[in-house]
Amino acid sequence: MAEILVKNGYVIDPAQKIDGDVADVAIRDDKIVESVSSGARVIDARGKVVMAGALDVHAHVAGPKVNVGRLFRPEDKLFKSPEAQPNYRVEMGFSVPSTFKTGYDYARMGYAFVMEAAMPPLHSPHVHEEIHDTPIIDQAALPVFANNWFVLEYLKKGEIENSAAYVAWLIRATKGYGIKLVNPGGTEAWGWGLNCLKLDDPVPFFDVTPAEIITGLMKTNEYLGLPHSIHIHQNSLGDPGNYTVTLDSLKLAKGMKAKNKFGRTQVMHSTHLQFHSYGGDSWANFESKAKDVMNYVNQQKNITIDLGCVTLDETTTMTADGPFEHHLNALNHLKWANTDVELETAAGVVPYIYDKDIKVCGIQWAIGLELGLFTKDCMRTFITTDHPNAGPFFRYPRVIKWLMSQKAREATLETFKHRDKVIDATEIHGIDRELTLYEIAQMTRAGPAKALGLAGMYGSLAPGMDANVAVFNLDYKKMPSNPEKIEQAFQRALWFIKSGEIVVKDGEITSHGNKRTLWVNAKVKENPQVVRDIHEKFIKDYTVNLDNYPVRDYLAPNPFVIDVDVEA
Amino acid sequence: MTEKIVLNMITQRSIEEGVAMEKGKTTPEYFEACSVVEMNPEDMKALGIWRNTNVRVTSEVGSVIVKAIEPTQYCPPGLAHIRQGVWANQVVPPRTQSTGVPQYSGFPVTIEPVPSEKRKGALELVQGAVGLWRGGK
Amino acid sequence: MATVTLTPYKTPELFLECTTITPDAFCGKAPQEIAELEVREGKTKLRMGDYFHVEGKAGKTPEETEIQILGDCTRVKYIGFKMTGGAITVNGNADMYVGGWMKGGKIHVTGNVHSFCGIAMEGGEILVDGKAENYVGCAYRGDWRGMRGGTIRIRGSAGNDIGTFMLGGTIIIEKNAFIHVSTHAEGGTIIIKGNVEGRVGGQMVKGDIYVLGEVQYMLPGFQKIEQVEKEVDGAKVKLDHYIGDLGERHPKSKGKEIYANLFVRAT
Amino acid sequence: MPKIVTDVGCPYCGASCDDLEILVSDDGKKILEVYNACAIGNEVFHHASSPDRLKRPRLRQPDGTYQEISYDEAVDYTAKVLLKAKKPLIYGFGSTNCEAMSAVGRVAEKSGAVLDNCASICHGPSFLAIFDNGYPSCTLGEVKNRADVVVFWGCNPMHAHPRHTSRYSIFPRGFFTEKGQRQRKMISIDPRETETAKLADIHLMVQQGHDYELFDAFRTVLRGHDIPDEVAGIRKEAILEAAGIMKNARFGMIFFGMGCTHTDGRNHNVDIAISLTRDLNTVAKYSIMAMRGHYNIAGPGQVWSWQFGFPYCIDLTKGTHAHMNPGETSSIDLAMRDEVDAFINIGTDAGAHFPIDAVKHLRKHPFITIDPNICMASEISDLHIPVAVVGVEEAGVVYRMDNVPIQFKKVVDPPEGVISDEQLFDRVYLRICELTETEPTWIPAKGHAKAPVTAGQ
Repeated sequence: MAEILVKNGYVIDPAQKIDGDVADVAIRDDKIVESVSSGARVIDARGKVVMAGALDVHAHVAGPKVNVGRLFRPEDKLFKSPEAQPNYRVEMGFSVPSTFKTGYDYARMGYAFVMEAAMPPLHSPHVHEEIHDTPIIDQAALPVFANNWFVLEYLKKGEIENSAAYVAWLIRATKGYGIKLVNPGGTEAWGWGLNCLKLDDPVPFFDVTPAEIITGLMKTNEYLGLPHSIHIHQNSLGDPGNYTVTLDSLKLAKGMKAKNKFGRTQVMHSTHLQFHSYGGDSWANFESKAKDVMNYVNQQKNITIDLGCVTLDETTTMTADGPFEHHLNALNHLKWANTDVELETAAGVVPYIYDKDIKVCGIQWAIGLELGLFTKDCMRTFITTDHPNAGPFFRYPRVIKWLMSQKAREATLETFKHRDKVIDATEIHGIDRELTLYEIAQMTRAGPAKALGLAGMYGSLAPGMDANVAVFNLDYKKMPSNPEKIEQAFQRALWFIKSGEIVVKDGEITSHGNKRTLWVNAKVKENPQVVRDIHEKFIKDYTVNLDNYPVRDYLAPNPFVIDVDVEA
Repeated sequence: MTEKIVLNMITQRSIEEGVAMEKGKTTPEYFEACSVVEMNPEDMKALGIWRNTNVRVTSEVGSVIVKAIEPTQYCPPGLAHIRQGVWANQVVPPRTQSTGVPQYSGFPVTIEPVPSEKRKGALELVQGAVGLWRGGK
Repeated sequence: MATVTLTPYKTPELFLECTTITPDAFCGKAPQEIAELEVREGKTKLRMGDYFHVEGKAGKTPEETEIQILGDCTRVKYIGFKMTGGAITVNGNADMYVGGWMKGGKIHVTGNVHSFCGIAMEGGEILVDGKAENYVGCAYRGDWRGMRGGTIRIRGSAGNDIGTFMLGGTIIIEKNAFIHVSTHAEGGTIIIKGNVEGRVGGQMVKGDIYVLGEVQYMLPGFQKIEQVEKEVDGAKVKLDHYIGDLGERHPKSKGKEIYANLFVRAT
Repeated sequence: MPKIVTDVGCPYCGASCDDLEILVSDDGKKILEVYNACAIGNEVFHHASSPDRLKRPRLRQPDGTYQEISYDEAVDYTAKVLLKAKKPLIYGFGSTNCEAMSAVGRVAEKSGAVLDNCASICHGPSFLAIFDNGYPSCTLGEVKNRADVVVFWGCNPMHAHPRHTSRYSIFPRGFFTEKGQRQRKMISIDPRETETAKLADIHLMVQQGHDYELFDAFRTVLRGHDIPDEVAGIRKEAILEAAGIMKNARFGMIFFGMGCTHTDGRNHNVDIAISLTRDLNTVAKYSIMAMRGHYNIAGPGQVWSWQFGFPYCIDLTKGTHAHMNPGETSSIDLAMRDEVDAFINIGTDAGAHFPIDAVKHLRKHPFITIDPNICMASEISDLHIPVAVVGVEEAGVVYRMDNVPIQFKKVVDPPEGVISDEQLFDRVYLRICELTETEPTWIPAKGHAKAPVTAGQ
């Protein structure tokens, strides 16, 4: 029995409405408890901030397209990889780090859980192989559905029960977590080099619209009562003027009620909203529509969002939105990888430089932060960079710095070549809101835990929760006047205890910890038609046999399975 | 009759080689599948040989004795093909153009008839090259 | 300028990786300190002094420091790695990455160099009296930002991939080159004084190539537009002017496409 | 009663067919029949159950003969060779599972080795091209279901990937291609009239070594410019005709092979093929794919990319980070330059497939072969360690040529006492830790699945 007592820190735990109280956090084995014996190991957190382990609701960290990003960018490694810690694995890569660096860097920032945001079902064994090789952090993965032939056919006919039976089967088969939508219908259209940019653009051949796919999968999700809601990357990503499409999609959630036993209240999670909050009709008059979008998000309580903040780095974009990457490639002419996945999805990968001297990049930077600063509910607004699309995940501390400090935002604005144009096209310059540590903890801990249906284990320091505790070098009573200190503090935790084990001390990795793979075991009543459809499609259209398709148990050797049963 | 002919050599896969390789590299099947050079009948004529004549193939790095056969897949005049494997690699230049890959295809070779010489076995060639060949088993 | 001499006294069993043979690493150091600089042979860490006698005096800054290597460096990699100023002379051959990622200063190799000479170079001068292997003035694998500035002059011949992904600067090969000159280039100038087998300017977007000998196989994407007379490396020559690669994308300026230029000695 | 094992993966070529059916003897030890496989795949299974399989490692004696030793002794020998060398090279991996590739990553990192795979002498240039230009590709099912134009450039699947054309690329009927072959136009570009070329609607017999010029001609034509009357031995009219077919595709596919990567220009032949694919995507949907040779040669490219960021030619001698630059850190270059001082050959046969000069250079130093069978490399090694045959006696994940992971099954047990590649590398790793007196660092290993627990809600 291992006991740890994190003593006298400033505890920030929005789930318990604790904001900076000096308190102890007691740990026994892998759980937080009321108290521990006098023999417990004591960690002195006096004058430091103590938070629960953080959750990343959306990052591309494992799987085929992430690995394409690694494979095809040797230059992302050259002179850009840190030296390995002695006796730990080498840590290669900048914008698309190796699995080891991914696990280590998240742990160094005090993250306990990361959601892989897009798992192509056919490639799910690959995703799990990578998750296996990512140390320390708990992970889950969202299989993609919005361009899947089964789903398109069921939803075209409005067959929610069949859709649910298929979705449940696929989540089980892939050891997945929930329902991801990427460019609904548009990615299937990309199979022919086309796209669906509006919600009523019919998908070629399948004759179903993005709006029908979104609504149908939302109903499917609530029919199944999954821990997470649908998680959507909307149509028309990255296009000037796309905020109207964004609002139209968000409105599809109107009146929908969350039905689940996990305490989740949203029915739609709209991801990397920065890429979907664009005004103007060309790059020339490109402008922020963050305010319009957030006004809507603020009033409609059954949606959650994450930011997708641009960090002004050279990075690698990657998405199941195949046509978008093709389009991006036509703009920057850098190398372009694409993988269309039979019957299911696609993916594109293109390097991208968010250059502070380019006006559009500056505006994108502002939009991401504006979304966070215009929010009225930090429990529904989460910090992401859509890693690595708008920037690498290890820039979260920098994003936090910008959100917490107007001074830091202004200092960055000052470095822009087109500062004035960026100011004209955005509202960032006038915003004096500075988020508090409490709000940051909502956006990175309590909020995402609730949205993922995991508030019973993560995101809080209440007794009974998983023992994920981070100590940061920040004095709650005397926050540093230099915003850089905020970034430094969140970059490297003083201590991070993951599942009861000390995995980080003074910002360095001290253990490979105990990692877990979370997946949802969704069960529905046997549906003979869907069973028949699955068999038939595997015989006729797939190139892999059905028997070899589901992820075998040994590939996820540390499972944490969440059972979901749909009563007949 | 010319004594020698210069051809452009490629070494590629073939199903005969694949099947024989999986049987084993010390089998007679592998020997027969891979110790051959395929060349256009016109080139054979120019060299003054009939098919199934042993020839010595010499490149910038070495030579090997193989049997000249008529191509199982059409090979234009000027081009010769030894199926990938032990015999081909006696003459493949290891230069890589700094890419890592040897010049497996597209290198000049000289071919001359040696009807009375025997082809060597795979083991003899490879073990012989590193001083381990102890004569037949 | 203060001069440090390195005299190799031992041949490494494998290859030495000497990223520290630069005026930047030497400046401000006494010979004993220079002898302590780390070099690598495979996974073993060694001292500079384990392979070289170090004598003389380094300057205070890289610019004031000259390195004379009195002997052969056939098995020494990375001479002049990332150097920003000063000078290096190798009296003999040098292995891979001579002047790699170099920003300034001068390197003179009296013998031959192996591949990747001047890789991703940004400035300075490299002079090789002998020949070069492949990838002179190229980009690192996967990088679209190749050589950006400076000058490389190879008095002998060179192999394939000269100036791949070149963006700026000048490469002069005084004898023949093999294949792939300025592939993917978007700038810079390459002068080949001898012959080239082929693949000159393939996938090239912008930039200039001069071939004063013959191109054995012209790419179909290059079209002759005129004959011109130009001064090339100090000599006036009559040249056929081709534009290309017409198969590749090209930027537009004032509605007109800007092509890469290939000048070949007029026959 | 003999039993049939279904949905078995074929451990031969990059088509990685997973629909084989194997008839196994009563006792589950012998393979009796192999169904659905091509001639080569058939041979792989039968060879695996041949009675002359080696069961113990063999160490070469001073007199040149081999003597059997225990696995423990072999593990110790291998660990010591790796530790003693200044720059050991571990090469191969065309024919093993990803579990072994992951296990060797740990060994190579710990021992400071160079890690390379068969792509180094095969599709390595394709990686170089992908680094430079990307890879617009797709899974093979996309070809089966959508492709109406298929180009085979410098590859000959009828010989190298015998079931490729029937499962994926020419003959199969798919969702949007109900008429199968009749709905597809096929173009072959090859200096020989191969069996594949014979199947094609158009065969362009390109002058060997001049593919780059022909690609450039296609690109030039597609941008509306004129080309010379003949390029690379092909008449302009034939080029225009083929370009017209390519342009009129709804879904076009370009497969390429060693014909591109083994000759002059290497990577740039593939590089410009990728450029052509990008161009064609402005007028139709196009994908391109390397015809990878072995059933899991795409595997190390995947596993090592997520572990080290590079697919091959990975120099781990620095200990603190990995370095890759083919031409320098590639096996053949390392061998020819005498830049390595120990060699481990695993899951391939460098003895047969390296140019003989490279073999001679490598043989100057300790030389170890890990392979189920007797091969050329095993017969010149200092140590030969036999292992289980993956896909027959050992399950595991493999990556098909389109990078789709396939979970291969085990069909029969290996000969008694014979261990898997993964087990071998894990034992070598532990031995290295013992010898260096360091703690092993594991990430919870596969195969130790705990019983699922349920969220307490």
